[in-house]
Amino acid sequence: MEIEITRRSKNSLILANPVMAAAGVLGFGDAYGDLIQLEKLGAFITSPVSYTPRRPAGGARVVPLPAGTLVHTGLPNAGISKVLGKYRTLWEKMKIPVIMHVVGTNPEQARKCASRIEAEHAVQAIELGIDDDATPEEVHQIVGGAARNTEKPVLVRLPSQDTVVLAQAAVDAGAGGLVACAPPRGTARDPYSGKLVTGRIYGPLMKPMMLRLVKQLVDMFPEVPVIGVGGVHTQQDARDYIEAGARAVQVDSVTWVQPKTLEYIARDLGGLVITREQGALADEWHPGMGETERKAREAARRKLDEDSKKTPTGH
Amino acid sequence: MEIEITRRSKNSLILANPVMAAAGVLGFGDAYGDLIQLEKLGAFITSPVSYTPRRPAGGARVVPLPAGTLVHTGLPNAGISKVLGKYRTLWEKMKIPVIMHVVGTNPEQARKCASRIEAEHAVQAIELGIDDDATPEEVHQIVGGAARNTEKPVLVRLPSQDTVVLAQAAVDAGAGGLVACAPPRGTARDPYSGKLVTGRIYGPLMKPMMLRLVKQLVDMFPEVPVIGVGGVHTQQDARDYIEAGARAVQVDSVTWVQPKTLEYIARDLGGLVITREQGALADEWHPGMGETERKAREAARRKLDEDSKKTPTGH
Amino acid sequence: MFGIAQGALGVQSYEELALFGSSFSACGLIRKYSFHTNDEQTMREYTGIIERTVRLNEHYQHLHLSVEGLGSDLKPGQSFLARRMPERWEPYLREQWWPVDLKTDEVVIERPANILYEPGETVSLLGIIGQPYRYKRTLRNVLLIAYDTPPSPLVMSIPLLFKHHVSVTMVLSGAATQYPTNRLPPELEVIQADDDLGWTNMVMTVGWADQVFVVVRPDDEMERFERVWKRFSELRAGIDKNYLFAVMQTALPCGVGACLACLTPLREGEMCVVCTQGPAIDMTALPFSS
Amino acid sequence: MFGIAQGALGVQSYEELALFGSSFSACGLIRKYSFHTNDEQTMREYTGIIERTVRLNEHYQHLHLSVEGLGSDLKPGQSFLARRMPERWEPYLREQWWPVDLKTDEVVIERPANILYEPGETVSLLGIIGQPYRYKRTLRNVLLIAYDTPPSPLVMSIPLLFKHHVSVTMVLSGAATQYPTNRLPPELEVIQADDDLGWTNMVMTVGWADQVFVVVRPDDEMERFERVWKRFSELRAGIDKNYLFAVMQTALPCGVGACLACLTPLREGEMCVVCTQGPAIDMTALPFSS
Ligand SMILES: Cc1cc2nc3c(=O)[nH]c(=O)nc-3n(C[C@H](O)[C@H](O)[C@H](O)COP(=O)(O)OP(=O)(O)OC[C@H]3O[C@@H](n4cnc5c(N)ncnc54)[C@H](O)[C@@H]3O)c2cc1C
Ligand SMILES: Cc1cc2nc3c(=O)[nH]c(=O)nc-3n(C[C@H](O)[C@H](O)[C@H](O)COP(=O)(O)OP(=O)(O)OC[C@H]3O[C@@H](n4cnc5c(N)ncnc54)[C@H](O)[C@@H]3O)c2cc1C
Ligand SMILES: Cc1cc2nc3c(=O)[nH]c(=O)nc-3n(C[C@H](O)[C@H](O)[C@H](O)COP(=O)(O)O)c2cc1C
Ligand SMILES: Cc1cc2nc3c(=O)[nH]c(=O)nc-3n(C[C@H](O)[C@H](O)[C@H](O)COP(=O)(O)O)c2cc1C
Ligand code: FES
Ligand code: FES
Repeated sequence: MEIEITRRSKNSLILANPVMAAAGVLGFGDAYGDLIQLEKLGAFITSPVSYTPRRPAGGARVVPLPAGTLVHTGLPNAGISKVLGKYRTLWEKMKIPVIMHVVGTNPEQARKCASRIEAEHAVQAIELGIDDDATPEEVHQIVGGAARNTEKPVLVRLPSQDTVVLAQAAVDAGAGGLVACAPPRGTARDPYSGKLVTGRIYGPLMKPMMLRLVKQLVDMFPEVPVIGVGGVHTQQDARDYIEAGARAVQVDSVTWVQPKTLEYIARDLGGLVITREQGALADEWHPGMGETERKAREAARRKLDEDSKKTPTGH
Repeated sequence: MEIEITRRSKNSLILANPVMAAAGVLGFGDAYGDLIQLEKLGAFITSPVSYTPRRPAGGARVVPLPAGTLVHTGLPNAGISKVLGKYRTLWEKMKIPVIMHVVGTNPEQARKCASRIEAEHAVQAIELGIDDDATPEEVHQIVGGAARNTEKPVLVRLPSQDTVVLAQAAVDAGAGGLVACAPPRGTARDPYSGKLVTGRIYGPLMKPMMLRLVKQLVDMFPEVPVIGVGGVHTQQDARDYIEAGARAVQVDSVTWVQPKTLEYIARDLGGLVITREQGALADEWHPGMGETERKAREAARRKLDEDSKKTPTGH
Repeated sequence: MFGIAQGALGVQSYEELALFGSSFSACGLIRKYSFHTNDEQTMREYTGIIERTVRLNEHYQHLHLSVEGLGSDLKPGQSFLARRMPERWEPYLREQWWPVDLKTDEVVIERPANILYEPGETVSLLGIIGQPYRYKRTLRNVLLIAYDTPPSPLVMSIPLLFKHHVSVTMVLSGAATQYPTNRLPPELEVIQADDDLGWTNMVMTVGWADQVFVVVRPDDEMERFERVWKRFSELRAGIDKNYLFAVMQTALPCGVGACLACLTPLREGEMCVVCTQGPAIDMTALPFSS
Repeated sequence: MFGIAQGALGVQSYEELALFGSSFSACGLIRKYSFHTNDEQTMREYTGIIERTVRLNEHYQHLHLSVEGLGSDLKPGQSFLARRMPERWEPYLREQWWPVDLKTDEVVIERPANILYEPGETVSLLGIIGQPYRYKRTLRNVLLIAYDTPPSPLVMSIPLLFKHHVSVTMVLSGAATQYPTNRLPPELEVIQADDDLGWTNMVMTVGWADQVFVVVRPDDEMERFERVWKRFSELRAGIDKNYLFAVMQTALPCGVGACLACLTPLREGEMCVVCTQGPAIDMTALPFSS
């Protein structure tokens, strides 16, 4: 499988699998250890990195929601130099392309990060995260600045507000691909502290909105690869994005909830045909995987059998 | 309680309660019968009405989602004349203001509907529903056309995309108030037919997004009343909108799921202090209400007691 | 034993519909263009307590619910929109629960076996949803067909029909053959059809029936009903009104005629609000292309 | 009886931390600015089966989970991120489950009594989360404090401490007084404090303790820990390092150090990843205003 996820160029990025985790989901690459085998994914996208260090946001940063969650981190990171110093070796050893997610709130910083990445063998592409309140002019400036300072492809992750308008600006400024969309921002009341918290919303209900936007972008920019992201929780969700015309898919918060889901999705969209029942995936894919499902099924069956013994059969 | 939900004018709309149901939730006023006492609400908003009749959308129109649902009706209605003919008497007898929701996709039809409503004693205000793909110019034309043809206040219900830009156009064109927002559009796969269906997304996860937008609008247009709508499922959700600066709140899909929730919220925000446990609401408010909750509690208690007898107490 | 009120046959008979309008009305008691018939019965929220769960086979179970205040007003064709307590938002909308047996203040509901319900659990029931099936006064033979879906919406009518000396045949096709028929009255003739709604003696069964009620898998109801319609058209010279009924299982967000998501277009610009006027629609009124 | 591996006291002793960095490290084994310590132990997904549920009182219950492959590696301070099966999205994120007792391949979890768990249910457990509490080698007296929250994160340490002849006092304040202490070892001294963390003989209890571990209601952890800090500052001339520990119950979306939502700033620009380096943080490192 060869999937070109950026516009044709000498550095265009070609993946062997259309599935990756969204920026911030896997950290900088060592967090999940053996729980997720990164080389099964199409690419590794780093947590957001800025030119200068950023501290975490204060106060409550996680609010539980019905079938979802609000998370606000403040994009803490040590700054691009420190991050590269610490993780370069790990990334060089990775068997899949590394895409660095760069916080795209400041043209100057984005430009400097691009120059820095241009010189880094460990990183193959940039994903620029665009601020929700950015204007088309700002997007043009930020994306253009980054694109002019590196020959590596610059993917642009769009906010879910004004997506189409901002996509036009990004494409005009040289975006190598579009990532649609960042989780929408929202405000929710933290049930513990009673305070209103602003952050990003994650959950399966995000998918229908994002799927519709992806379709719009694909129709509008037939020549620009679009990566779909938002609310992917199952293989079918991922396939829906592909069917809508996305070249690839990013999986986000379900990875936190059920880490192995990410691998299941990658395996499925990577073209591995499921020939046996789900429990059998374990052996083919990742030792230990499928355990829980198999046991859950066994337990459920045991329980049903016991229940049927308990319940009277007479009418 | 007196809440002015439209800009100050000789016809400005003053409600006794800040809670209503969103357009389409209660139908044309007779659907819920005794299940919901409409006079406890601030106003009654009709299902969407167009100048000419509209047929329902074809195919699957309801897709279940995790903690939510997608609904696509196609805004079926018999056309404003027939609707008025059928429901005028019912609306005249209502003890609360009637706001007619007018499909605002066509300037000509919106203008004609406004003229028609101007002459109707049964209807006190218009809520214009703006299409998701409308441009600011279109919004200006549609809202302006309607506002010039009636002295009754014209509320404008904004889509959740490009909300701020479209709000500016609506305000400039004479909107008497803003309703934020219409449920976002999305695309989801119908699990029964396997087909992709486009429609509107309802569910509690919509609230954080809409709450944030309401706050933005309130800050931007301090002189224009804003009505908050989206994902209200509890009294606290409604209060959050008020705290964000909304003058009033519309409750939507939870009404279908649990009709009495609408009354609970109206009661709560209407200033009635809860002095006893929830089950006691029944008597004060609506005969029969609270039954289910009380029984649920009793059953749960009974169950726990039984369980504790069953489970061994030794360690 | 059924506690169905007298008059379910007869009083609600189909012929009476003519009283309500000059035009042919296929769906409930509506006249042309009149959306509403909710005045018929008051919609209520009932509290059900699951007293017993009985597993029928690996696919189906029965929930025995005690429902205070329900009385015995429920008739075949009618259902509830149910919501389990305590409040969870998944599933979000209420589910349509089909009763298969009724005693005073107790109702038996048919549900998939893979959902865990617990005795003692409380359920909120919005109802009563829909109109009773309307039988011909002269009814002698009824055919019930379940096509790739459990026959649950039809089951409650069986003992009632036998009580009125109507003979009943049930045809199960496709996935419906998983249905445990051993619990149905022994007088019932059960035909296991092939997957495409064919069975031996089809011409005879169809010819002999005075009325036919059909449920199909709700994945693409209209297409499936059209397939049924075509099958019947091949077998009979012409299909009369008041003979072949589509029992609709359209998704019902509100169940009371408010949201209009269940509005179904009929022939000649007519409309049917499935939740208040369904579930049974005369197939001659459905806008099939053929 | 506890099956905790030898070395939980001693090998993991706090003094050893100096080996890992020149600067003072308050949180896990980190050096300044180094985010990660996940190499310490492999994160796994375990399958737990609820074998038994025991209701302690109207507020609390114990779940007895058999967990294959868990062995006896779990130490006081460590926990799981749990998710009940089958898959539902409410609650969406995994919940932090605190073990209060451990045998080989069986673990006892403390949960609120108002959630229904069923014997036979399967639970997915992501773990092991966090670092064990680090006790002083010279430990004689330990004070455990639960302030408006159940003491669950502290309970597992009690028998272990007694086994090492450390005497243990537990202070329950506010909502924590609902906790059923009758199941705790009889040697444990339990003090029911007032709602604002006051009790008689406070000066003595605090002075006598060699180490103190505090859990607070997670509504506003930092403010509450600061209140505890102030109380202790009033009672002691100065608070030394390695004496007073905040046991954090920060929300943990991923539990493995990936999402950085649990990153907590310390003094002097240091950071603590609560999921991998917590739950215990030396309060002298917390950036209180006072
Ligand atoms: C843990 C994590 C998980 C992620 N998961 C996903 C995912 O699942 N899917 C996906 O598509 N993307 C994901 N990303 C990328 C992500 O969605 C956004 O780029 C990022 O999360 C922005 O939202 P925020 O609320 O976290 O940060 P925010 O802090 O809200 O965003 C930054 C903005 O806040 C202000 N700000 C806050 N703190 C500071 C500070 N210390 N210094 C300066 N300015 C500050 C700035 O003005 C800036 O504009 C993730 C990122 C992280 C860190
Ligand atoms: C049942 C119902 C419930 C509602 N609930 C809420 C609510 O909870 N909260 C709230 O804020 N608002 C509510 N509204 C208002 C509502 O959200 C929107 O105004 C409306 O639902 C638009 O979305 P739709 O998917 O239903 O219709 P759509 O059909 O998607 O919208 C109309 C568009 O579709 C096309 N179209 C489709 N069918 C036809 C046709 N027959 N003739 C011509 N054009 C057609 C037109 O091009 C038009 O632009 C509700 C409306 C209804 C009818
Ligand atoms: C949120 C945050 C995370 C950090 N993470 C790391 C890290 O992983 N590795 C590292 O070497 N430094 C890390 N640092 C340290 C910064 O690089 C530190 O602030 C910088 O070295 C000090 O220089 P300054 O004077 O520019 O702030 C982090 C800082 C912050 C604020
Ligand atoms: C979705 C829909 C709903 C309708 N509901 C009503 C109604 O409630 N009452 C009514 O009198 N007519 C109703 N009508 C009928 C229309 O008014 C009908 O189409 C019109 O009278 C015929 O005139 P026309 O030639 O303009 O279509 C409805 C029509 C449609 C398409
Ligand atoms: S289900 Fe809402 S109108 Fe029928
Ligand atoms: S919970 Fe995700 S980093 Fe700690």
